[in-house]
Amino acid sequence: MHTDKVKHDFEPKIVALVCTWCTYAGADLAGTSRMQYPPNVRVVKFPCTGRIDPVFILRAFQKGADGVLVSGCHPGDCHYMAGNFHARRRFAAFRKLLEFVGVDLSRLQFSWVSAAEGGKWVEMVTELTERVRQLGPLTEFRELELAEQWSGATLTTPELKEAYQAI
Amino acid sequence: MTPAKNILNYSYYPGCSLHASAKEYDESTRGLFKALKIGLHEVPDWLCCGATPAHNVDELLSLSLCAKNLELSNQVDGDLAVACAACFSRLKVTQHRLAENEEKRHQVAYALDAPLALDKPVKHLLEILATDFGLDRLAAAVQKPLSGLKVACYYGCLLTRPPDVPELDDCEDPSIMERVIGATGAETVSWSHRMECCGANFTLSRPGVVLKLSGEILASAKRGGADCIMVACPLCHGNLDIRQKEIEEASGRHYGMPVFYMTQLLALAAGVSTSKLGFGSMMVSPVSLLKEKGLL
Amino acid sequence: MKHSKMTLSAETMNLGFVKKVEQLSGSSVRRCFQCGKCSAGCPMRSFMEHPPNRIVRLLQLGQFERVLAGRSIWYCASCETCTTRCPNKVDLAAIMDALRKLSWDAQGPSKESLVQLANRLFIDNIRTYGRQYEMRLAAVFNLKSGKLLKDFMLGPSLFTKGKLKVFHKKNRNIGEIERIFSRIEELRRKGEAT
Amino acid sequence: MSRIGVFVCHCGENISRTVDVEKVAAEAGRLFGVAYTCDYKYMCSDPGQNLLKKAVAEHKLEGIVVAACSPRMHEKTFRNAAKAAGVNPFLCEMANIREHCSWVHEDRDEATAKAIDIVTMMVERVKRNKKLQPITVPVTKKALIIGGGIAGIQSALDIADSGHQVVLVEREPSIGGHMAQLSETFPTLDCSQCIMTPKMVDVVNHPNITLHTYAEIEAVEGYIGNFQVKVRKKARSVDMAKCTGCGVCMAKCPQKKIPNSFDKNLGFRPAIYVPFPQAVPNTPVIDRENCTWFKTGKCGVCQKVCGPGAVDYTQEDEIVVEQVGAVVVATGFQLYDIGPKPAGSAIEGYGEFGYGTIPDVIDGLTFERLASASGPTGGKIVRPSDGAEPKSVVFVQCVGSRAREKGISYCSKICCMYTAKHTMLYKHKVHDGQAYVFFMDARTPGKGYDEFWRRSIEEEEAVYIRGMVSRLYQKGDKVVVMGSDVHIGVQVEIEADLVVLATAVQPREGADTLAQKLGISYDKYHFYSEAHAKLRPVECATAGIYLAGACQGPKDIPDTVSQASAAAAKVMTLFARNELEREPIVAKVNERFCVGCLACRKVCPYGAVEEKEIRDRSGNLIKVVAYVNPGVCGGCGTCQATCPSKSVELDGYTDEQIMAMIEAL
Ligand SMILES: Cc1cc2nc3c(=O)[nH]c(=O)nc-3n(C[C@H](O)[C@H](O)[C@H](O)COP(=O)(O)OP(=O)(O)OC[C@H]3O[C@@H](n4cnc5c(N)ncnc54)[C@H](O)[C@@H]3O)c2cc1C
Ligand SMILES: Cc1cc2nc3c(=O)[nH]c(=O)nc-3n(C[C@H](O)[C@H](O)[C@H](O)COP(=O)(O)OP(=O)(O)OC[C@H]3O[C@@H](n4cnc5c(N)ncnc54)[C@H](O)[C@@H]3O)c2cc1C
Ligand code: SF4
Ligand code: SF4
Ligand code: SF4
Ligand code: SF4
Ligand code: SF4
Ligand code: SF4
Ligand code: SF4
Ligand code: SF4
Repeated sequence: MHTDKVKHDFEPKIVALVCTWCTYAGADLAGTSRMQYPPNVRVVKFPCTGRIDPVFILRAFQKGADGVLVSGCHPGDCHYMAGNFHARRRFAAFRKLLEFVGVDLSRLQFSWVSAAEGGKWVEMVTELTERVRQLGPLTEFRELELAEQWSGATLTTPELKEAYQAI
Repeated sequence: MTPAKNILNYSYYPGCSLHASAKEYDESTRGLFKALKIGLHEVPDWLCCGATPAHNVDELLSLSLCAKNLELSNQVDGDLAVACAACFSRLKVTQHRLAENEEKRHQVAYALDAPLALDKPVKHLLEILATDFGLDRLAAAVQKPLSGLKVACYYGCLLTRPPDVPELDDCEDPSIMERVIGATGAETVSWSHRMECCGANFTLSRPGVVLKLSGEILASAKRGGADCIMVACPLCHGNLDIRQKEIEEASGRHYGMPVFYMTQLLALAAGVSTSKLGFGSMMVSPVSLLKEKGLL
Repeated sequence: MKHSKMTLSAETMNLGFVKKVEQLSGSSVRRCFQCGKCSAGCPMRSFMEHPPNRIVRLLQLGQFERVLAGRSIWYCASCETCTTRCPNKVDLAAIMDALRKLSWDAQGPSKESLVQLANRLFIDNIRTYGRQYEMRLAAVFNLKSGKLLKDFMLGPSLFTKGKLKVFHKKNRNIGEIERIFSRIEELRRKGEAT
Repeated sequence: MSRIGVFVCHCGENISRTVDVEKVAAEAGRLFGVAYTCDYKYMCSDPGQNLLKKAVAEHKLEGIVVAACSPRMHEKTFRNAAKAAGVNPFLCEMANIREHCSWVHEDRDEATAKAIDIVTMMVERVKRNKKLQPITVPVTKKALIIGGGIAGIQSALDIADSGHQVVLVEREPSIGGHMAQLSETFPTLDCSQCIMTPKMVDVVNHPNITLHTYAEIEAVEGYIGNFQVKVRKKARSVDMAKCTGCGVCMAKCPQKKIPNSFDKNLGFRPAIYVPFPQAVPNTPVIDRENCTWFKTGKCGVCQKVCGPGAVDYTQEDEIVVEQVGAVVVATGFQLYDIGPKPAGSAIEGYGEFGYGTIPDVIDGLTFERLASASGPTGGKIVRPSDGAEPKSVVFVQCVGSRAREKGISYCSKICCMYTAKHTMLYKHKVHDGQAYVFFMDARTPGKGYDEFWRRSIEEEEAVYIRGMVSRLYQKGDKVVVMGSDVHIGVQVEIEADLVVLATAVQPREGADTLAQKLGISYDKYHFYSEAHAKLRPVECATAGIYLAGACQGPKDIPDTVSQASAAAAKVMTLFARNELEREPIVAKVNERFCVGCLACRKVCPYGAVEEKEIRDRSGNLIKVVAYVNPGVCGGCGTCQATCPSKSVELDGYTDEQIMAMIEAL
């Protein structure tokens, strides 16, 4: 897979929060298969998506990430049986909050990439990078202090409050 | 100079059709074998093998008729050469069945009132040409290469089936016809209906069946890009050639597909005079095709 | 009959008939596991009311009336496709032969008279002439089947192409042929052959 | 921590072709806390490792980052090297600049920049890594086996033969399970009793096996290597130590007409009984519900006739406590009782088959008892209604199984085979009989299995009819079977003398309660769940608990025995060590902050979270907090992400470490 070397004005920073058993291994496979993808992604490894606290996502956006990818094992394949299931529930609630604080949800991608899906990893990263490139840098959010946004005090609707409780 | 001796010699069982509707098969076979210096000596007073109707309703009769013919063939030296695929199949099946079934062996021996003499090897002409004579020699004997002629080789159902009986070639994916005619430089096409049944059995009683089945075969050969069809059985020939016009009328499609006996084409390539090849007897005339290819 | 209820019991299953078919055909019917491959490739399937696999199935259940009642067995072209491809070496073509024989003997209740007529004439021809004379076969068939015009168009052109012989040589083995026929009949009379 | 060494690997040219390794090393050197950097051709080679060790010594390094291949490749290598050099292995991390960088990018500048970022993230992480010590837990080398069918017996013998102690707990008065009830077994048709009874005897004679029959699990506590199990030994009313097994009591007991459930109620037994003559142990029990003494206070015959004075009406249930290190669950299956729908059941009934009302409609196990030489009829196949020999027998497969809308969607796996076997056993015993089988598919995927099935058709002349039976009804002394042959497309009707239903295999009654005691999971049918369907098929997700036999899913004997031996092997692997050592990636609760909401307990897939009471010195309860049992915790971190007060942390993946990586961007 050869991407044309176009120099872009804006190179987004993508942070990938991945589980070690499936997606990290899938990204390794992309490497051993010598697939090519944009170099914008930085990988943070977790034992399980169950360990991924939504706060990490906020922090990443705040500290300069323009896009975040969260990826783990397919449902039913979790090395720890149910970690990814809990993660899924947590993230579903989290998306609402994220939208509330003003992050364009297309900057955040959840997906499943198994240890055998090197190709899917490449697709995910390429697509997200491209999408975020179109959206431009995420500036608004960066200046805000995490605590301000994250006290829960500003949540207006019961729905959002419930979501906040759930994560 | 001593007269050239035959390289090989065979006893010959032409079968009923070759003396009637398939006389061009008989003529071209004799012409070809003569040109190749293969001796062919007809078994005197052979009988009908019973073909499909006999075994259809009376296996014992069918076995007895074939056993009788095998016995008669011993009057002439050499393996038994058979041209008709149906006769070939019946004779082989008889050898096979009787070898494995003691009860039937007794019954047939009784019917013939003689000890059975079934051992003479029965060979289809294709086998003789491809194996005994050999493809190299066959290629060497070519005087008029058939290059440019696109041939669809049609095996029909009986030449290779059932599995361990004729032992002519792989029973589901044979290539012996292609190999033999390929030796003349002809181009063989690959097509889907090489081994589908033409409906031979129903020529008389249910022509509608024939029109349907043989029609599909012609259509397939056409799809495969063939100029003509080559057969090794008079029954197939009857359905594909003689009934071709009817098929065209019934289906509203034009084929104009000459149907050759394999020996007609081989003899043509071996330089046998075209007057001896019975092209005139074919219902779909091959003349314009052969002229177009520079073979006439 | 085809759709009527089937009652199975030792009495209603004519397993003796099945044994006879197995004996005549030299093929087991029990081996069939109803995969349907025979019917899948049968060129005559669309002409049959019982596809080949169902014929075997009916035999397994000893339902010979149902088998013989239909015209299916007479529409089998003996192409051997089924036998060749059966994963269990069920020799259906031979089973079809056996069924036709048994139906023929029973002056079967078959609906298919034309095929039977053609077969009969063919065999008569052998008995009389020792060989097949297509001209005569066709002529008599047309006469007997009442289809006078059938192949009328074909006849003359075949004739002019020299494909139909009107005269034929007497076969010196003709006496032997007759003896073969009668010895077979004798065997059957004595019950030593089916 | 401020003395970190960064080692950048070329991997021959695999990395250095696209990544400027020297620049990476130089940039890393600028990072705060990095005391040493270098680059080397092959870090994993011996010279590479030596270089690392030497650098640690020379530069007094306290943390290590190896920028090389994936940690999945060489993390162990370098952590061992670190350990050898005197650095805690968990202070050594790998920066993956090969799989995640040099191999997936072409542009040298971009790849180099990315590699620098990756190294920076790992340096920031390592600064916050803590020294972790492998966790060790002691192992009690004694196994508990629950269930004494062929599965439990096989596991028990294997473990006992390896020299370890085994406690086998069986609910019934005798071990043996279903296999003891079978007549002959597919695919070889060898007599079940003949191969089973020697094994049963081996169990009772084995010096390493303690057998508790007529006993149940009361409670289980603890974790891998350290379980405490309470076993309730039900009152037998017979002193096992005194009883000689002479059988006089059974012969004299006036209660003779109690249906024998071992024989599927085809025969009778007294109130003091052993379920079958070859029972192990061969000590009777008194069925108190049916014993005259217990009902009326009169009788006492057995006690009077018992020479050794073993009968003891005053015996009470006894609780035995066993300490074990591993548990094998082997509680087997039962056949679905296919009558009308039981009240409150999630599974529909099968009233259309008349099972329970028509006496000559029986299930497969009943047929086994009829065919068994040691069964109530001595192996003669007769109809329960009138004792006549059935001349036509209809077998119906897939009864209850594979009927999603009726409640069971799975295939019971063994019934195709045992039905084929039944047709054979029947034909062997009733030569002029005719067997018919209604089936939907023949599922015979075992070694020699399909051949076995075909034999029943081709040689034993069973008539197989593809199609489900619609209804059965009594007509005179016959059972009318209304079916259809879907190959022909006609209805089929058979008047049968006997109908045998191949009913669904289900887990044992009470499988769920036992699972709850053990803390293992089960599916919606109550079959126990294995940790991984393919790669850990005999382990439970709960460490130290293993599965064997039909309690995990329908299984025939070969499969059951393989699984039982596999479970035994797992137990022996565990027992090969005195202590368990595991990666210290486990969660720890900060008790000061924990509010005791136990949200973590709900999400923990391993059941590792327990309640812990915090008391002051005088024993007053201060609060309840969560406690993570390090022996059980799998290290997934779900609790940490869930905890609202952030009071639980996964070692090795603390918030601090991860935030540091994110902030290093
Ligand atoms: C009709 C029929 C015919 C069969 N024929 C064959 C055959 O021919 N060949 C073949 O390979 N397989 C056959 N099988 C399958 C075979 O019976 C099983 O594979 C085998 O019995 C499974 O053994 P198991 O030990 O897992 O279960 P089981 O035999 O059910 O044993 C389980 C044991 O655990 C005990 N138990 C249950 N719950 C508890 C508890 N809570 N506490 C303590 N103990 C408990 C039970 O009392 C029992 O003793 C047949 C099955 C049936 C129904
Ligand atoms: C198309 C297909 C799909 C499948 N899908 C699934 C599925 O979805 N789920 C599932 O559970 N199972 C599936 N299976 C089955 C699965 O592949 C097998 O169960 C499994 O691979 C068997 O493992 P094995 O180790 O016994 O044999 P193998 O995988 O064959 O391994 C045997 C090894 O031994 C080596 N070897 C052989 N002979 C020698 C020798 N003489 N000396 C030294 N080494 C030797 C071979 O090179 C090989 O590495 C599938 C199988 C196929 C064919
Ligand atoms: S192919 Fe053979 S096995 Fe299959 S249905 Fe036909 S006869 Fe039966
Ligand atoms: S032999 Fe008869 S039944 Fe068999 S495939 Fe041919 S036509 Fe059909
Ligand atoms: S440590 Fe990894 S990257 Fe370095 S040489 Fe070894 S395999 Fe290659
Ligand atoms: S309880 Fe007494 S009488 Fe009964 S078997 Fe034991 S020893 Fe014999
Ligand atoms: S006391 Fe009970 S068990 Fe004993 S003999 Fe009397 S009825 Fe039987
Ligand atoms: S094993 Fe056979 S009879 Fe049993 S449920 Fe499965 S398919 Fe039905
Ligand atoms: S979730 Fe947190 S606060 Fe609640 S019990 Fe668990 S550790 Fe304590
Ligand atoms: S880390 Fe996972 S396994 Fe360990 S206690 Fe927390 S949730 Fe349970």
